[in-house]
Amino acid sequence: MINKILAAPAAALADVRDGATVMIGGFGNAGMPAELIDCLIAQGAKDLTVVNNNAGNADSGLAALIGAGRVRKILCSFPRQTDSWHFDRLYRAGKLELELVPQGTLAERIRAAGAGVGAFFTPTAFGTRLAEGKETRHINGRDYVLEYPIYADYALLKADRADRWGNLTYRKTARNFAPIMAAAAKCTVVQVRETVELGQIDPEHVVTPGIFVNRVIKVL
Amino acid sequence: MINKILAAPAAALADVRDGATVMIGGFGNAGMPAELIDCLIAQGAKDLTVVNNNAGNADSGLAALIGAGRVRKILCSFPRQTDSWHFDRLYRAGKLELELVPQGTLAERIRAAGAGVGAFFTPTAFGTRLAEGKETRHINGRDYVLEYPIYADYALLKADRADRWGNLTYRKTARNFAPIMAAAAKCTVVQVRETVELGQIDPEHVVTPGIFVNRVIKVL
Amino acid sequence: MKRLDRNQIAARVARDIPEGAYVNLGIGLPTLVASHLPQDREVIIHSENGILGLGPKPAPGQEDEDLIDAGKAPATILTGGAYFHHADSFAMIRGGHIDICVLGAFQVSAAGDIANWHTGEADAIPAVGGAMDLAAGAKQVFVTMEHLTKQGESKVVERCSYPLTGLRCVTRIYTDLAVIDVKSDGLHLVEIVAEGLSFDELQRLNGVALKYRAAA
Amino acid sequence: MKRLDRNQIAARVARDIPEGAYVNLGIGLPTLVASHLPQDREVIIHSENGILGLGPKPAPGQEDEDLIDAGKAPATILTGGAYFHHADSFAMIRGGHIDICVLGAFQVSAAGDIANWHTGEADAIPAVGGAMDLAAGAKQVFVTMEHLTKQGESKVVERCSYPLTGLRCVTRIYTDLAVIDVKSDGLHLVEIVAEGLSFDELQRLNGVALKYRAAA
Repeated sequence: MINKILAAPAAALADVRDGATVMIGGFGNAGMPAELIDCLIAQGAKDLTVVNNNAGNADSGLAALIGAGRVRKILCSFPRQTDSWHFDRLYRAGKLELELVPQGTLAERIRAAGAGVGAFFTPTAFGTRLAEGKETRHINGRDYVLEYPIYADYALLKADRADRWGNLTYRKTARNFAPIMAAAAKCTVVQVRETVELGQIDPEHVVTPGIFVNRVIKVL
Repeated sequence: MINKILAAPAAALADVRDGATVMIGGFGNAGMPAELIDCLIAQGAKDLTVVNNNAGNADSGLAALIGAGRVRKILCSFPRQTDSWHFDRLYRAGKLELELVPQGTLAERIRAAGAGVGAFFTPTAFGTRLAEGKETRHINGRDYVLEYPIYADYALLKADRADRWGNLTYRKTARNFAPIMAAAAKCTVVQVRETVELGQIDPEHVVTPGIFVNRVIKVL
Repeated sequence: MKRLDRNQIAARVARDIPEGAYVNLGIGLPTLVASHLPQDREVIIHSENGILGLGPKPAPGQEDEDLIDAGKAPATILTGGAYFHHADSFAMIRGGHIDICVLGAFQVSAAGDIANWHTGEADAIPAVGGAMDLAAGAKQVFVTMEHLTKQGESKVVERCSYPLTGLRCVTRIYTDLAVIDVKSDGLHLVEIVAEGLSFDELQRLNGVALKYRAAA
Repeated sequence: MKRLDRNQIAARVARDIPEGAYVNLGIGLPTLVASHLPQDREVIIHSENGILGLGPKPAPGQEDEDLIDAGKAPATILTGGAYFHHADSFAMIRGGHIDICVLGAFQVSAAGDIANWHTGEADAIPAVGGAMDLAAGAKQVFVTMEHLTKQGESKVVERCSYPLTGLRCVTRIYTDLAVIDVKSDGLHLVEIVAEGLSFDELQRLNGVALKYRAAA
């Protein structure tokens, strides 16, 4: 019997190795998998490359992971916030590499990884500093920049409900990057508010099918 | 007040011009917008380019449109079926141009049009006859073919429920190409089984948001 | 001369947003536009983080941490709204489905280039968010800004000196002094909005040449 | 020599599909694999037209025109299944999320090339469906076919003479005579399945050289 629901949260991330690329869901705090990030901090992996829209807020979650010195590089669209002091400090000290990616390009690059697209031409950022050095092309009257997929070893996500096959639903704007990150990572680990019996999620309402999910943890 | 629900089906397609590109939803008969196709036949536009997974079955729907000689070119993945005689006859007579596209490439090209992607590299069909003459590239250890978006003037779709903002849900595998075609066409026309009050579709369960829908017709 | 305040600029923008439009409002002044839309006009607001039909701020105590807007402030959703993921959300933007986006800016050029994401200072931590996607993707890009810097220099310029967000994308500029259309042949004054400001004085302040055809 | 029949080939494939696998079954013989999976083994079948958790054929009278499989036959969905649209469905395929796909073929080459979509006849109306996507995208591509043509020629060949569906993608071949792995150094016999067939005779029929290491 397939059962992706794990009993012990620690087991969910035991195999994360130093140098891994980890996608972390969430837009600000909505959809941020706080408990899984705490697990990752406790687990100890370092030299991580993190993919998230932001670079952490205040002292918990992603900010705590960054503050603990575990992150070598971050790919995000909006690192600078009023309470991104851990990021700011390490970035200014040259201890944290930043790859700044426009938000839609970030989303599409993640989607491309999960969808088997090798590269794509996007109009976003053409002619700007963020396209410097990138291949461009004029297609059908418009200028485009070539962008590549972002693959990950792990995706750490927060969803609302899951069944034992790993089918997921989300709550409101906590959905954000989770469905595309689930598909882009080799191992997708999800914390959920509620686990339900198979069949409790209507097949029409599944947002992330279990094919993209490896491990589920219920967080109380 | 926004109200995309039209009273008279004929009005839904009155402005289709000769030479238009028309996407038609459906995979076989599931999701095939039979009544809208009948409207299009009655409306009279010709020299159409049609995008559908197939090339019509038996004598109704898309097959009838083809049989009536209205289609100049068809983009599809699987034209040949036991009952595709209208297509077969016109194709063999040299009166119907065929662009054969692998099913996943067809879907991704339609998706690219709606998503503002100028072109993309796909591994599908590399080294085969269907990639002849196309640009290829070796990326990260793998070979890819460059493919371009398929844009349309109209999308004719069948959905299950719609509200006056054009939010849509589908039934089972009748969903197929409809959500991506809705986004790829300049004017998306949808026939539905049921129209409902705004708010009757849970925001979590909307499959095609109304932003992609222009006109809705209830078909009894 | 009496300049418009931020709410008056937002109200002036709101006047130009038609019934049924799909609109994305940037953070700051653009966000104010929502509260100036007429009650009887249905406009559907898109939020990059996955909402169509963004509603007003929630009442105190009604906040939901899973329901926020693109500025990460507590939000609501209107009846008829929809949730979706980030790739779908930016497909809407990049694919040209947003009728109007309203952005703030440091500078706008006569060609419609916009600079709004980076001051160009060497030690600044850069952050771009969805600005470049909106600039490149929306059918119309409206810019709201004060017309002049604190030093009195025009933010409407021949060429932007700040790093660009997007090229040739701005269609209309709303400032505390004027409303200006960006067209292929240059800048066209639509309306002077500051009371007591003459065309000649606006032209002097604006720097870049303004075309103007008085209503017949 | 007693060759396997179609159901026996399907049953042999089914043995190799592990619990929890995500599997796509092509039209024809591959479809038969589903009915040979052990009842106690959960395998999730993907259908290109937007199903994960494809179930058995519906009982007569229970057909639903909105619920069909990739072969357009009436279908059912298992408890725990999901529906999705075509771009998402082929993202699963192209993105390497399908563990195993089972395809029929006209020919398979020693390098793992597969030809299964076109006879190469000049006047044939071509049709490809999802075959090229599956060949390019699935983690493992299993091929089922009769080993020999009606003329007695091997369908396992040095180089395919029919138009290709995909290059270097087949991982295992199941025929009425044998199970053969395709590896970087050539073809490896896994098992002779036809009763009374010797390795030497199989080698002669197969044409292309087969490696074989008997179990220790």
